[in-house]
Amino acid sequence: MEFWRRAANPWGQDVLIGVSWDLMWAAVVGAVIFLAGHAIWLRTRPAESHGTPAAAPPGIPERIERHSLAARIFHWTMSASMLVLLVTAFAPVMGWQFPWVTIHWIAGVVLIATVVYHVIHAIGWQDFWSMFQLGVGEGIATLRHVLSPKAPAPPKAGKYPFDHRMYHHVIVVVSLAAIVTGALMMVRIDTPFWTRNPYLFSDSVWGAMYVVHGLAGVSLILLVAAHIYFALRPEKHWMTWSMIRGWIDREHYLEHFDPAKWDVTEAGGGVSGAGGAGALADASPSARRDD
Amino acid sequence: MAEKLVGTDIAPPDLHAKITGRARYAEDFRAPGMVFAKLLLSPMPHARVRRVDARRALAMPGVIDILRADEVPSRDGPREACLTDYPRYEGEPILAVAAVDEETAAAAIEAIEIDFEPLPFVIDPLDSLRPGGPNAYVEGNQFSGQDGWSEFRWTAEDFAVIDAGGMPDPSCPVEWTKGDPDAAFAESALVLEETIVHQSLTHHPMEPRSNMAYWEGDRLFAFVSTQSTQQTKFALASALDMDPENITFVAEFCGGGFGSKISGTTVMQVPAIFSKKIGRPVMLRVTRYEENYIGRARPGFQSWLKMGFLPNGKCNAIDLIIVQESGPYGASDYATAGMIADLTYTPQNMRFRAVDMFTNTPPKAAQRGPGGAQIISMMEPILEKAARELGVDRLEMHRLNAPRGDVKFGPRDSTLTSVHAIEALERGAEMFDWPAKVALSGRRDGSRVTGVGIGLSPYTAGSRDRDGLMIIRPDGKLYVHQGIGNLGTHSIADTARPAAELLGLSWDDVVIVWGDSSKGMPRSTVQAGSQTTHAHTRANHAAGMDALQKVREVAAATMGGAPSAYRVDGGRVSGPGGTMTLGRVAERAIQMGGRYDGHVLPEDIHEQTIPAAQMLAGQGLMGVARDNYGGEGNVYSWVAGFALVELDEETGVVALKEYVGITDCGTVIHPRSLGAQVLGGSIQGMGMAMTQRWVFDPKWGVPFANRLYTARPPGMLDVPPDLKWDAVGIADPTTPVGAKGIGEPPVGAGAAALTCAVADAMGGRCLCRTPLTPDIILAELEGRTGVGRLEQHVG
Amino acid sequence: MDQSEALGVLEQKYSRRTFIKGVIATGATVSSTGYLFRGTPLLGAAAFQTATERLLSLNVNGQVRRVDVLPHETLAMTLRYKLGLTGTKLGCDRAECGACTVLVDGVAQYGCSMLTHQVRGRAVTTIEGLEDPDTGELSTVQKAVMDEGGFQCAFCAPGFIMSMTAMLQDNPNPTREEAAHALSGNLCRCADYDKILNCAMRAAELARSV
Amino acid sequence: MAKIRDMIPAFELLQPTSVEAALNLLDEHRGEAWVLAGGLDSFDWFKDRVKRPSVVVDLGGIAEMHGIREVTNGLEIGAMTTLTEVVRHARIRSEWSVVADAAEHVATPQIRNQGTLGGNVSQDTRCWYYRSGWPCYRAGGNTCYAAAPQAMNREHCIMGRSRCVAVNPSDTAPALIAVDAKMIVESSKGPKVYDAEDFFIGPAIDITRMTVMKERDLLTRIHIPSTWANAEFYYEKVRDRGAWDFQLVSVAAAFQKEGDRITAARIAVNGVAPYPVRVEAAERIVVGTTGDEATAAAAGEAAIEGARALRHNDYKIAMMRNLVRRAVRSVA
Repeated sequence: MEFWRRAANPWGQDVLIGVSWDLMWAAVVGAVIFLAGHAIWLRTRPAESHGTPAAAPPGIPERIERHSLAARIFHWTMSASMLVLLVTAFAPVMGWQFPWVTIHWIAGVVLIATVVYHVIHAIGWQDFWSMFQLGVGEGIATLRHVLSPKAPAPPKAGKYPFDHRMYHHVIVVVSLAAIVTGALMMVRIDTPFWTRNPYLFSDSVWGAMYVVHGLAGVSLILLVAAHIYFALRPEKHWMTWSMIRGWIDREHYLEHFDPAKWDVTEAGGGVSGAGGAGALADASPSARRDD
Repeated sequence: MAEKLVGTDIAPPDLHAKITGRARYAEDFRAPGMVFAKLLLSPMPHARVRRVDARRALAMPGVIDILRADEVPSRDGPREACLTDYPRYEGEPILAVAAVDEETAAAAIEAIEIDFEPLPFVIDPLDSLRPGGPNAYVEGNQFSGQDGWSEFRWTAEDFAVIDAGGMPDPSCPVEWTKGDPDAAFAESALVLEETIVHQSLTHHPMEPRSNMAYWEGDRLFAFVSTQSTQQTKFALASALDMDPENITFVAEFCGGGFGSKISGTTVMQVPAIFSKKIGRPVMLRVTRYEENYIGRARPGFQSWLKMGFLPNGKCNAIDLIIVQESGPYGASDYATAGMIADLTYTPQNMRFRAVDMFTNTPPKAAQRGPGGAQIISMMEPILEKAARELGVDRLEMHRLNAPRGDVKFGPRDSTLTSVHAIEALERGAEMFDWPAKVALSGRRDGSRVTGVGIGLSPYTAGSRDRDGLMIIRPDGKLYVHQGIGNLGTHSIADTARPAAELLGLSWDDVVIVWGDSSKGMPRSTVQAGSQTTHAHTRANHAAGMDALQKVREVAAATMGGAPSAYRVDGGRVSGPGGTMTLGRVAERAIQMGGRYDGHVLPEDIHEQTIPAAQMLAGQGLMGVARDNYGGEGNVYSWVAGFALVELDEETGVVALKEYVGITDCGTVIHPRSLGAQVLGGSIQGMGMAMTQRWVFDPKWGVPFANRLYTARPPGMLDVPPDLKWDAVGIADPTTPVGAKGIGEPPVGAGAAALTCAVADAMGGRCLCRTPLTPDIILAELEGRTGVGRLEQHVG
Repeated sequence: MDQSEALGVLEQKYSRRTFIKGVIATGATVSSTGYLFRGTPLLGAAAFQTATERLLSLNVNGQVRRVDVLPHETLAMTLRYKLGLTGTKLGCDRAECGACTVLVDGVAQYGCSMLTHQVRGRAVTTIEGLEDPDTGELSTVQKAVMDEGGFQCAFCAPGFIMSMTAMLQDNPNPTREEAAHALSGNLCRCADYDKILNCAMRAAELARSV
Repeated sequence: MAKIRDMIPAFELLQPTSVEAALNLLDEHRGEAWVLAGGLDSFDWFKDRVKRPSVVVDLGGIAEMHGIREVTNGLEIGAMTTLTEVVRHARIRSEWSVVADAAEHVATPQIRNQGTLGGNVSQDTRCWYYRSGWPCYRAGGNTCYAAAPQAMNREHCIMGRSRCVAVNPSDTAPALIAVDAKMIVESSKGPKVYDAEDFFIGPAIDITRMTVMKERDLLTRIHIPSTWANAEFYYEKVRDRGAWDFQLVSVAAAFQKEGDRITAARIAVNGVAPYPVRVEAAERIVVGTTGDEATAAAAGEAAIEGARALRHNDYKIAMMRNLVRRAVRSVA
C-alpha cells in the first residue's frame, strides 16, 4: 500500500504531491470494520442499566431544551456541507465521475462560514466550557466501563458526555486542518474572486498542504461514518431526535445526565455547580420557555 | 577554346553520393568496437552540481564508463566547456556515459543520482538590466578580459521611461557616435521613434551535431559535422591542446550549419576525449531534442530606434539602442547590426548604443546574417513607414537611402570594394513590376488585404590572404585540394572553377579533393560570413596561375623556347617546341622536382599549408600560392527582396503570394546554386519574420519550442511554389574573378520584404516585433490584448 | 510476473492464427550488426525463448534480410544500425522532418516512427534501393535531381527523393502546387524548396517521356 | 531522475489480429497495456520516456478495423483506416466532404499515410507543459502550469477549462461532430455507441482523459449517418505553418437548406476547449435564416459567449468568433 504520491517537478526534483488514494480505501475499510465490530461487540454486552434515576430535584420541566434552533441549524448545515465535500472529494476517485470541483469549493466555503458562525455562537451564547471542560476522571471511568461491563458505570455527565466532547475535539482539529489547507488551495483554482496562482507557495509547501488536506479528508471518512452510525443506533435515537426537535424529555435527562452538572431547573440560575456561570447562558432560556 | 566554367550550371561532384544515400555524414560512420555515449543534460537554467552518484549506473551490465566535467578542458569566465558542473542553461551537458549500446547508455543516465543546487537565473535580458535584477552568473552579468566580472544595470529613471513606453537614454558598454545626431534630428522633417523586439530562434540544421571519434596511438580520428574542415581541425586541436598534425579529421558532408557549426561544435570534444579514456571508438548521436539545446540560436534584440528624415525621404539621423539576449556565452550580433544600420541608410549622423546581456538560455551563435538580418527586418518597415508619411514612393525611398560606391560607414568610416545595391533594387522593381504591384497595396478581397514590401539587405561577403593548393597528376587531371567545408553551398567545387579555366581544362578533368585532412588541405577560411566564394576563388586563382606558369616552364624546359610562348588548353600545352599533354608535363615536373613538384614551396604560404604541400610533393605538378591580390575595403554583397502578401484580417494569417530576390554579389560562378542561396536564404528570413521563435516558461526558465513543430521552421507550403531571383552580375574590381559571397544577405531581405509587406497590408501599422504570427496580428487588428510591448521569448 | 511465463499462458489462449505474438523485450540478440540495440543484458534474461521470434525476415530493397529486431525498435534504426543502410537519415526522429522517409509497399512513411515489427511481410524501399541493382542506373527521380543540380546540404535529400518517388506513383502529372503538397511532409532547412520543386517537376517530365 | 529523450523504453509487443483478441489482451494486461493505432502520438510519448507501458497492443493487424464499408444509412469507417484512405474515398469526398477536408488538414502526407481516423480522434493533448512530463493535473499532479499567471499559453483554451486548460488537437473531431458521426467503442463488456460530441470529455469529468474511452476500451468503428450526406459543409483550420501544425482554432460546419433557408445546422469548433465544442447557440441562430452577414455576425458572437482568455490567447476569442462567422457566411 502506498502512503504518499510523489512526482518529479519540472526541474527533476522529487516532491510530495499528496496522499495516496490507497489511504482513502483504507479509511473506508477501516470504517466498515469498526462499525461492524462495534455492533457485534455491543451485542456481547449486557443491556446497560443506569439504575433508577436519582430523585429528581424539583422544577425539572417535561421537555428540556438541549440544542437551540440556531445550534441545530448550524449542525445540519455543517453536516450537509461536510457530506457534499466528502462525496465530491472521493466519489470521482472511486469511479463516479462528474464535474466536482465547483461543488467542492462552494461546499467548502459554506463549511467555513458555518464554522465561523459556530465559534462565535459557542463563545458568545452557548455554554462554551460545558464542551471544553476536561473531566479526566470521567474519561478514565468511561474507558474502564467500556473495557469491562463489570466496571462501575461512569458518573453521569453534564450537558456533553465525555465521548461527545472527545469526538468534538477530534472533529475540530481534523476539520480545521482540512479547512485551512482547502482555503489556501482555492488560490490554485478558478473562482470568480481571483486569478489563480499555483506559485504562491513552493512545491514542497504545496505538497505538504495537499498531504494534510488528504489526511484530514480520509480521517473524516472514518469520523463521519462513526458519527452517523451512532446517531442511527436505537439506544441513541432520543439524542438524535434532540438534534432535530431540540429537546429531550425528563426521563432521558434524569437517566443520562447529572442535574448537578447540567442544571435545567428554574432555580438553576442560582445553583452553583460544575456547569458554572456558563450554565446560565444555556439552561436559563429553556427554563424560561418551560414556564 | 577552353570550356567556359565560370557562370555555367555544373552539378557538384558530390551530388551522386548525396542522392543515392552513399554520402556519409558524421553519424553514418562506423568503427569496429564502437560504443555509444549519451549526455546528461541540466534540468535547470542555472545551477551547481552538488553531488553525483553513478555507482548504480556504472554497475549496469553494458555500461563502460562515465566522463565528468573535470576531465574536459575548461576556461574561466563566460566560456563554454563541453561538460560542466555549473550549468548556465537548461539542457547544458553535465556528463556523459558510454555503453555498449545507446539504450543502455540512456538507462544508465537515468540511473545516475545527481543533486543540483538551483541558482537565480535570467531569461529576459531586461530583467537583468533592472535595478536589483538577477544575474545570469553568480559572479555578475558583464565580463571583460581585463576587469573580469561586474554588475551592469540601467537606472530606475531609465526604466521609468521604458515602462512609460518611451525611449530611454541609458549608458551602455558599447557606444559610438558619428556626426551630430541631435542637431540632425532637429533638422529632420519627420522623426519616427519605435520600440522593436526581434526574437531569438534556433538554427536547427537538418543534421544534428552528432560525431564520432577514436584513437590509434597518438592519432585522433575525428568524424565531425562542421561547416569548415581545415579550420575545424585546428579548433579541435587547440581545444584538446594537441598537435593538429596528429588529427585525421573527416568531414565529407555537413547537413547544414547556418552558423551553428562554423569551426565545429563544442560537443565534438566529447567523443574525442571519451574514446581516449576508454580506448574504444565513441559515437555521440545527438538527437533533435539535444540539438535544440546545444545547437545554437540567433540572439534576440530588444531595441529602441529613432530615425530622422529630410522632406525628400533621405534618412539624416539614427539613434539606435540594442539590448541583446546573449545566452550564457555571448554573441556579437549587435555590433554588426550597428554597422549595417549605418551602411544601409547612410544617415551621416548616428548614435549607436548596445549592451549584450548574459542570459540562462541556450548558447547563441552567428546565424546566417548575424545582426544584419535582425536589424534589416526591424528597420526596413520603419523606412517604409516614413515613406508613407512623407508621401515618397517606397522604392524611391530605398533607392534614395541606399549607399553609393563612395560610402563611408561605421565608427571608423569603413569603405566598400564595390556596391550595386541600387542596381539590385532597379532590377528587382522591374522583375517584380513594382509600379503595378504597389498599385495593389491595400486592395481588399473579402477579408484579405494585399500588401507589398521591399527589403534591402547587405552583409560581408569576402576575405583575403588564403592559400590555394592543387596538383596536376600524371593522369592529366587537376586535383584541387580544398580545406573549406562542404555544407551544401557547392563552393568546394565552384571555387575551383577559375583555376580549371586558367589551365584550359574541361570540368571532367578536374578532381575535387575535400573533407579529409589526411588528403592535404591548404590554409582555408572558416566557412562563415560568406567569405568562401570570394576568398577561395582568389586563392585557387593564385594557385592556378602558379600551376600555369610552372606548366609553361616545364614545357619550355622540355621542348625549348620561352615559357611565355606556350599556351595551355584542352589538357595540352603547346608552343614553339611542340605539344605535350598535361599528364606528361606532370611526369616531367616530378623529374624536375624543386618548386615544380612541390619539394620547394613559396616563402609566403601559410604554415598551415606547408604540411599538406609537403605531403603531396613529388606526386605531380603542384600549383600552390597565397592570395596576394590584396585590395582595399570591405567586401559586401546585397540582396533586394520584393514581396506581395495577402493578410486575412479575420484570422491574422499572412499568405506570401509573390517573391523576387535580386543579388549584387559580383561575378556569378554557378547560377543555379546562386539562385538556391538567394531564395533559400530569403525563405530562412521569411521563417524568421513569420513563424520561428523560442518560448520560455519564465517561472522555470525552460524552453518549450524544442521540437521542429513548435520551433516552426518554414516548410514547403509556407512559400509560393514559384519564387524568382536574379543577379546584377557586376564583377567586383578588387578580385581577379570578381565573385563575392552570398550566404548571408538574403536572410535579411526575405525577412524585411515580409515585415514591410505585412505593415503595408495593415495600412502602414508596424507591429515592430517578430515573428508576425496570426495571434499577434489578429490581436492588433481586433484591439485585443497581445503580448507585452517588450516581451522576449513569448509566443 | 515473469514475462515468458505470461506469454506461455497467452500462447495457450490464442492460436497463432488469431494472434501473432510480437517478440518480447528480453534477452540478448544474436545480431552482430546491431550497434544501437545490441540487446543489452539490462533487459533481462530468457534469451533462448525469444531469440528465434526476434529474428525477422525483412524485405528491403527487393532482398529478404534476416535480422534480429527488438520489439520497440523503429524501422529507421534497424535500417541504419542493423542493415547498414545509412542513406535513411534521422533528422528529428519524431515524424516531423521527413529525412527518414521510406516506401512501405510503395507508400511514403516516416521510418523513424514505425516499429520494424510492423513492416513484417511488407516491402520496404530505401534510397539505396532506387538504382537499378544490376546496371546501377539512377531512378527517374534521381536523374531529375541530377539534371537540376539537386540539393544543398542534402541531408534531407533521401527523404525528399523517396517522397517524390511516391508522389509520381499517385500523380504522374502534378502541378507545382500539387507537388508542393505531396512533398510537404519533408523539411529542408537550406529552404531550397524552389529547386526541389524543379526536381519534382523535372522527374514527372522524365517519367512521362519514358 | 535525469531526463533522456528519443529512446523508446523496452516493451512487450502484442499484435492481435482480431478485435476479440485485442480486448482479451487488454483485459489480460490491465494496468500495463498501451493501445497502438497509427502510433504517431504514442511514439512521441514513448520517445519522451514519459509513458512507459510494459505491453503495447498493436492494432495494425486487425483486418476488421480497417477500411470503409457502405452500410444502410451511411458509411462505417474502421478506426484503423488511414487518413489518406479517408481523404481519397470517393463517397466521403462527395457526400461528407467536410470529413475528407478535415482529414486532409492533418500534419503531412506521410502522417496521413500512417495515422488512422481512430487515432486522430483519440490522440492526447499537445499542451507542452503536459507533454514535457511535468506533474500537472492531467498527469496526476496538483498543478496546471499552463494557467499560471506568467505561463506560455498561446495555444491553450478559452472555454471548458476545469483546472486543466489544454485543448483537443484533433482536426477530424469537429468534422465528425458536424456530420453527427457515431463512435462505436467496444470492450469485453460489449459495444457502446456515442455521439461524436459526447465521445470527447473535458477535465471537469476526468482530467486525465480526452475521451470517454477508459482503459480496456477500443474505438473500433466510426459510423457516418446519411442524415447529413450532401449537406453544405464548411471547414477551416487556422495554423502557424502550412503543414505539420496543430490548429490554433478550427471550425467544421454542416448546413441543410430548403431553398436559400437553413433548416438545420451543426457547427463545431476545435482548439478552443479541452474538447471539440459544438456551438449550439450559434446553430439555433442560423436555422431559419439565409446565413446573411447579420446572422453570421450574431452566430459568431453567440459562439464566444462565456469565453475567457488566458494571458497569451485572447486572440483566440476573436479567431473563434470570426471562423464561426465565416462558416455561416459560406452558406449565403
